[in-house]
Amino acid sequence: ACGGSQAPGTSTGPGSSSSSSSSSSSSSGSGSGSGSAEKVIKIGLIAPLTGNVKTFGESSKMGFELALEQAGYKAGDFKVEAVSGDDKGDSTEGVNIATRMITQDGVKAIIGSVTSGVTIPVGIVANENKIPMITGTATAEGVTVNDDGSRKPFVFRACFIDPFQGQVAAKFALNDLGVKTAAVFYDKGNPYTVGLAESFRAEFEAGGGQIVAWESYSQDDTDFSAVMTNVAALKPDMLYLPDYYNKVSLLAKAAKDKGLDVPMLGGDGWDSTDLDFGTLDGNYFTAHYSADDPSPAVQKFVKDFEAKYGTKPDSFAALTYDATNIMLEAIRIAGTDDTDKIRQAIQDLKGFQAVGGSISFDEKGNPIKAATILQVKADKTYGFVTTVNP
Amino acid sequence: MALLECRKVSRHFGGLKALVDFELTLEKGELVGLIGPNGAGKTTVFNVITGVFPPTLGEVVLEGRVINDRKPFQITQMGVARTFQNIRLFKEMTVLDNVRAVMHPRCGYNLLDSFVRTPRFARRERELTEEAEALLERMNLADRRHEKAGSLPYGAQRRLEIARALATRPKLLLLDEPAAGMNPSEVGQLVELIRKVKQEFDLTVLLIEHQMGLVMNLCERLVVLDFGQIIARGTPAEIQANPRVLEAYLGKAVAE
Amino acid sequence: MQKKSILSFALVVALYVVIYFLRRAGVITTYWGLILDLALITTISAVGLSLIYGFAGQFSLGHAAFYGVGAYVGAFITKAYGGTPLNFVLGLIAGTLAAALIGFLIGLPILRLRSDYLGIATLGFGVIVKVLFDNSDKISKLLGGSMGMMGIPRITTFTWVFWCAVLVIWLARNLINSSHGLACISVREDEIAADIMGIDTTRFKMLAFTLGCGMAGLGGGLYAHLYSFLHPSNFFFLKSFDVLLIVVLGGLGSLTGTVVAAIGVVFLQEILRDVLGQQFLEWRGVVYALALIVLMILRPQGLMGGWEFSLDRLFVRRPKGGNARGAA
Amino acid sequence: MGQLLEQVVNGLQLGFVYALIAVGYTMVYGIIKLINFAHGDVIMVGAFVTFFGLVRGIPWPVAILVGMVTCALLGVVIERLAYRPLREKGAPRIAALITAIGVSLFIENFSSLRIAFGPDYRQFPAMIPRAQWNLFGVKVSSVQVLIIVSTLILVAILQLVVYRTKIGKAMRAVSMDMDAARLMGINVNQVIAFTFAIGSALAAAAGALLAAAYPQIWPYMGIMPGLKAFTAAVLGGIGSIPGALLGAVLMGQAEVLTAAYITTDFKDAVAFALLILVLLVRPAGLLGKAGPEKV
Amino acid sequence: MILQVQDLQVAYGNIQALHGVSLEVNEGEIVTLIGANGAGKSTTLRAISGLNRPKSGTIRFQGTDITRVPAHQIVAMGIGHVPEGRRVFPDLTVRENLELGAYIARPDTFHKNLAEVFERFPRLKEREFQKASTLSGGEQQMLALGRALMLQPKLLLLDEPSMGLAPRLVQEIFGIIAELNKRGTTILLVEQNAAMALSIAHRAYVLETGRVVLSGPAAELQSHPAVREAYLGGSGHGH
Ligand SMILES: Nc1ncnc2c1ncn2[C@@H]1O[C@H](COP(=O)(O)OP(=O)(O)OP(=O)(O)O)[C@@H](O)[C@H]1O
Ligand SMILES: Nc1ncnc2c1ncn2[C@@H]1O[C@H](COP(=O)(O)OP(=O)(O)OP(=O)(O)O)[C@@H](O)[C@H]1O
Ligand SMILES: CC(C)C[C@H](N)C(=O)O
Ligand SMILES: [Mg+2]
Ligand SMILES: [Mg+2]
Repeated sequence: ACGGSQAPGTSTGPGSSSSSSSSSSSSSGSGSGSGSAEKVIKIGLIAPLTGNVKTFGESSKMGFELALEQAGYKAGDFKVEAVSGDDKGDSTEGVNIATRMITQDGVKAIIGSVTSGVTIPVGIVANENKIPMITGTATAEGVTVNDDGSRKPFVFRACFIDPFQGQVAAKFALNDLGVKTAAVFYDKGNPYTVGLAESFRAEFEAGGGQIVAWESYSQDDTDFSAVMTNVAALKPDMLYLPDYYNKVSLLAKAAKDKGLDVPMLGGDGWDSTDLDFGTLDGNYFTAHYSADDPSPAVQKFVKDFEAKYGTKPDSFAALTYDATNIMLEAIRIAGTDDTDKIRQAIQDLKGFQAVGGSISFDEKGNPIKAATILQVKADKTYGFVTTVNP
Repeated sequence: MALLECRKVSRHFGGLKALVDFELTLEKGELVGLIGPNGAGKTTVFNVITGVFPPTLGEVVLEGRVINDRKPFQITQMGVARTFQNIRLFKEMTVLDNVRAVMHPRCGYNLLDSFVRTPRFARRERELTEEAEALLERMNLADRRHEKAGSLPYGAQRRLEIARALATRPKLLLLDEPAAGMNPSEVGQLVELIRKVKQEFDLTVLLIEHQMGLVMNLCERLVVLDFGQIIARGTPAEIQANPRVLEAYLGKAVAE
Repeated sequence: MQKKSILSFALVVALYVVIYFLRRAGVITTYWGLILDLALITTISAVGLSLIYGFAGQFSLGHAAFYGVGAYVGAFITKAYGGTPLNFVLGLIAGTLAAALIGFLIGLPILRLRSDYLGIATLGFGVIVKVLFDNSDKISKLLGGSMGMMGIPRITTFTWVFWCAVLVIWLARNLINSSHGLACISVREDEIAADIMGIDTTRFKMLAFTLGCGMAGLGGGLYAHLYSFLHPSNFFFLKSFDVLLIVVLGGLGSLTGTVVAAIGVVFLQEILRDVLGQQFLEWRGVVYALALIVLMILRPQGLMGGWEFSLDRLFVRRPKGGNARGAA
Repeated sequence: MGQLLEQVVNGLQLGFVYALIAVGYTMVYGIIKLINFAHGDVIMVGAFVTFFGLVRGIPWPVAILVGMVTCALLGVVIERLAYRPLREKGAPRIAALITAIGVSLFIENFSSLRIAFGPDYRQFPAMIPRAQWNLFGVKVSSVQVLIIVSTLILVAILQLVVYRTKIGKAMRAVSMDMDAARLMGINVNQVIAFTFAIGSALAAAAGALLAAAYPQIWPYMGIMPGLKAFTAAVLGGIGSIPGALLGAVLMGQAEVLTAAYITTDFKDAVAFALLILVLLVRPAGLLGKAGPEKV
Repeated sequence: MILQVQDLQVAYGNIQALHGVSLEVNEGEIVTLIGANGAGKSTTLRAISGLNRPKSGTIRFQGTDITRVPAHQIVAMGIGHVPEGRRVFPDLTVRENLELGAYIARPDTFHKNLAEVFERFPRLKEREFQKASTLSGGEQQMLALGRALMLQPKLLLLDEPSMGLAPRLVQEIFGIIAELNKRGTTILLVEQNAAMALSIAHRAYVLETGRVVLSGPAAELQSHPAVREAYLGGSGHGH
């Protein structure tokens, strides 16, 4: 009916907008082999740099910048220009900034965003505009696939998809901790924790365990006294707390307050210097890597990160660091800024050595990589327990 | 049939009996004054008649119909209009809009007409505006019609309250201290105005006032309240001579 | 009269054509075009609140909930039955009606409350609605619950947004400039006096509230089909404040002000990205907040006061002087 | 039964934290009819200041006191810079409300900057040794006792200040009629500043207790408790201190009992539904006096 | 001279209410300010007591310039103001209202002053612990007066003390004013009831649209034809 003008990205092809608006002189011509050092490619970071999840965004940005710095702002023949954009943790702003980067700033690759709620719509925009995108941390299934199960070919992620971690945790609980009953707490507004919780339950029950409490809460909750009182009465053998360090710390304290002194198990969200190490001393979580891992990728990352920022990296930083490196590598392999070729290069990566282990991508854009199990120590370190392959 | 009848109307506030067995019959065309000391229950009478709150006991009857449980706007639409002791204009609206707003119940078009601006809408709007302007002209407010009501001087605000009341096309007009805060010469003008308006609009008027000059001049008969009870009725002359009224209300020297 | 209307209409069409071609030609980039669309959608919703609060004086802090209802209902229809233009229109209408109906049903009991009490009650209603959105997957998997709703067809275009905004503004203007509108305003000014002067205050509060909520619903429907993803957090109670501050910033009782402020606030957030650059990006929220405070202190009556842009009478009518009393 | 009582105690813990926030809200509202949306953020600042004190090894009562003094100053500064100019211009009430929203956004965003508190979630150290007692079969923790006792003491002091002191009488006078209060020789600005100071100091104490109960702080931590506490104040009848206490306790019970016996998902919905129902029956809250307006 | 107002200009937003008002009050006098509605009488009083900030002009009280002094300090200097519409604190008791009247007084004088007020207004004593909002109009007016007297002001500004009162109370209030003055309080009285006001005042000013148009001894003005015509209801004007 009404032939309106462009919705975000519908009519702007990959090359067309940048050739008119981007300042880059070499934006077209895929393998034209002209001056080698002159070619510039812009990579955008989308993250919550303001708003109430700013802390996650900041960590991600650290990982992003460290990766670029280590690469000397180069990807193969390309000079890399970084653009960062703030999504405030809000999906509307995420779409706005993504549209801006793609159609106005001439960004050819996107790293981000951080939370699934923002990354899903950002991924849609990137995919429609044929701009490859890798998120470090958005774990929801819907990030890389549509509702109908079809793939968004341009969207990838560097983190586990949720189910894997849950399975690993469940197996660990049954086999290594030897527990029979578990209570599960999850944030029903956060696809990440839902995913982990559900896969844990499936695996745990399949292995003969019993879930005695299945409790949800929402992102704004800080008072868990009521549920913990109920759960304590059920006397579970363990708690599964697949949320980020902030919530987990509160949950763990509330549990101890109610006399629930049982093993706790969690996911990669625990990996942060702000975790309540004292309360969680001795408990376990599934992680992407262990800082003790002698692999050069890990050692380089941990050392450089501490040198640059003076703090230990958390999982947000590590994953976004990996995402950025994967993108840089793909650009190098593609040797062009033809976004479709870059996308293909990511998809075809085999055994890329990242902090999170050796990475390849499955047909849904999710990394196939191993999980590590770590134990929390009161002295703010983690003890390596084991590695589990998919 | 009387226009208005209050039959043994009482109103209590908690333990306070603000009005007790109040009886009043107003015939069409009368101009009656309601006087009494502060807190005697005069404004309460108005509030009960206009439905601000229902009487605790008794009945208010308008043209033969009991209106105890009607809402204020329904009673007004049945033909009772009033002014307020503490002026209650629509302050941020213009003088003209104050009058136009209360004409709404007889605007004669529906929402759809106003959305799509039908010819009927245009015609009625024009007619209503003309009517409102004529009314303002009548009340000496025409030249201020585009000013905000709140910025008018006090006296003009009192006149606007009367204009607004008239715009509802009342049969019965209730005036609560219309001359409060006016000086004697303004009061004189007000007396004339009330007389003329009553004539022109064929009104019955019940008014509350403390300025005896106005009351004695204007009213055909008076009802005197004290502590919620009627202590006297009669012509101005009778009331002025009533020792009980002198004692409770007027004091030694009756207003000059 | 007639001639003026035709002239206004011609101007609006001209505006549309100009923007349309500027966008086609790329002078207005895709990005700024998107922001413009968002600004107009925000305008639609804000005009709704302007009717409710600016004109009828009913303090509502639950506007985002109605916006959300429109968004979810509209999105559900196109997602479930396919994103055809017909379904889109049906979705918009259904979203609008649903928001209006819910507004009507909730308004019936709570519009009896006054000022801040009403505000808190509507805010509470907004919180309840968000809880429902969070659990909407229990009604239909398509709605996504707290995971968010994906896969909404992207159908909203500038043309849709523009003409819906024009329609809404036109309806609001016509309402305000009628006896019905005057009755609404009189309720804002003094509800008791209006009642005693023969105005059925309940009816007009309901009218403004229902219409205003419907407009929020329309805006929500357009939003859903522009951004193609919905999440309950988009309709968190703080989002209601965003609309409220637009209405106040524009000047209560001024449609012009509402429109200007809606567009201004949306653009300000984006322009700050340019102004602050990469380095000071994280100051965006700080600067925005400061701008808000300073603006309010400098212009407590709002940008436009009670002033209204009008073609018919190009003279400036500025009825607001100093306001009568302090904050007491 | 024991478990129900324990849940009730959980609810009291939550309710009493709300109460302390709510009285601050209600005081400011009572005097200038402003919903001071920045109040929740003052809570956050109070919690952070206390936190910095605690990690530097300052004894907890002193740390809280420092937080209270800091926030009292903050409250006065906010009042002076953001609200007083509006009052002196005779601005409409809503302008102050929007400014309050602006102030709230400002504090949140500014605090999130690295040069201020930073955006991180921080673990709040335990102020008092964790202990648990069995009172008539109900488990009660030391933190719960701390919260309930300190709230009761602070609210009692406040009630005394408002109803038994000269400045309290001045506060009530200002709340009823600012101009008339001026004519009594009351320095209205000073009284309002004092009110903000007290309200903000209480907010700081509430922030510290909130953090003691739910030991984590971050720049946006004040939003939800602030909103809930204001709602509690409305529920109890805004402007009334006992009302705020009552409303807060009810709100805490509504949330906790819903979470315990229905589902956590609906605890906010139930709490706000309760509010709406109460307002429909008592439009000015439980202890608020509406009184038909005199015409 | 206790009070001297010179060329006072006051505006509310864009509306200028006073266009240069000058007036003087001598120690021990009753001076009355009369004028039509909206002439600016209340505005003048509000400017004197510091409630409204003048655009220009000066106000001197006992020789001190108080033009820009905040209201609460002006009260402390000895100017009491009974505002238009009484403005008692509705939710406070009669006694609390009176206590607030003595807010800045020396505590040791409180009981003496309270006793004096109760002596002058026995009705207030009867209603000492009743909320002010439950008083009748006349009682509220007495309370407003009593509240202002708690400070023993040197100059008392009275804004339409007779408004809305029953005739009997009007007489009573005027009696009180005259008596206060006899006991030494200087009074600046604004009244609509010009006849009454002129009958107790020493001197008078007539205000029209923000300007002083006439002034002189009260007795003189009482017989001034313009005043008779405009403010005393003439004698037999027939419209
Ligand atoms: N809504 C109400 N709630 C409680 N008491 C009320 C209410 N309305 C009036 N009253 C009380 O009822 C009594 C009569 O009041 P009313 O206003 O009718 O007096 P009035 O005769 O109009 O006095 P005035 O001449 O001073 O206006 C007073 O004691 C008043 O305080
Ligand atoms: N708060 C206000 N805002 C705007 N204009 C005002 C305000 N107060 C008074 N005015 C205007 O200032 C002028 C003088 O008012 P003022 O109240 O001083 O008159 P007055 O002589 O006391 O009249 P009255 O006899 O009605 O009390 C009037 O035109 C009035 O409309
Ligand atoms: C910051 C976290 C809440 C991000 C989470 N992994 C997500 O997918 O949303
Ligand atoms: Mg009365
Ligand atoms: Mg006056």
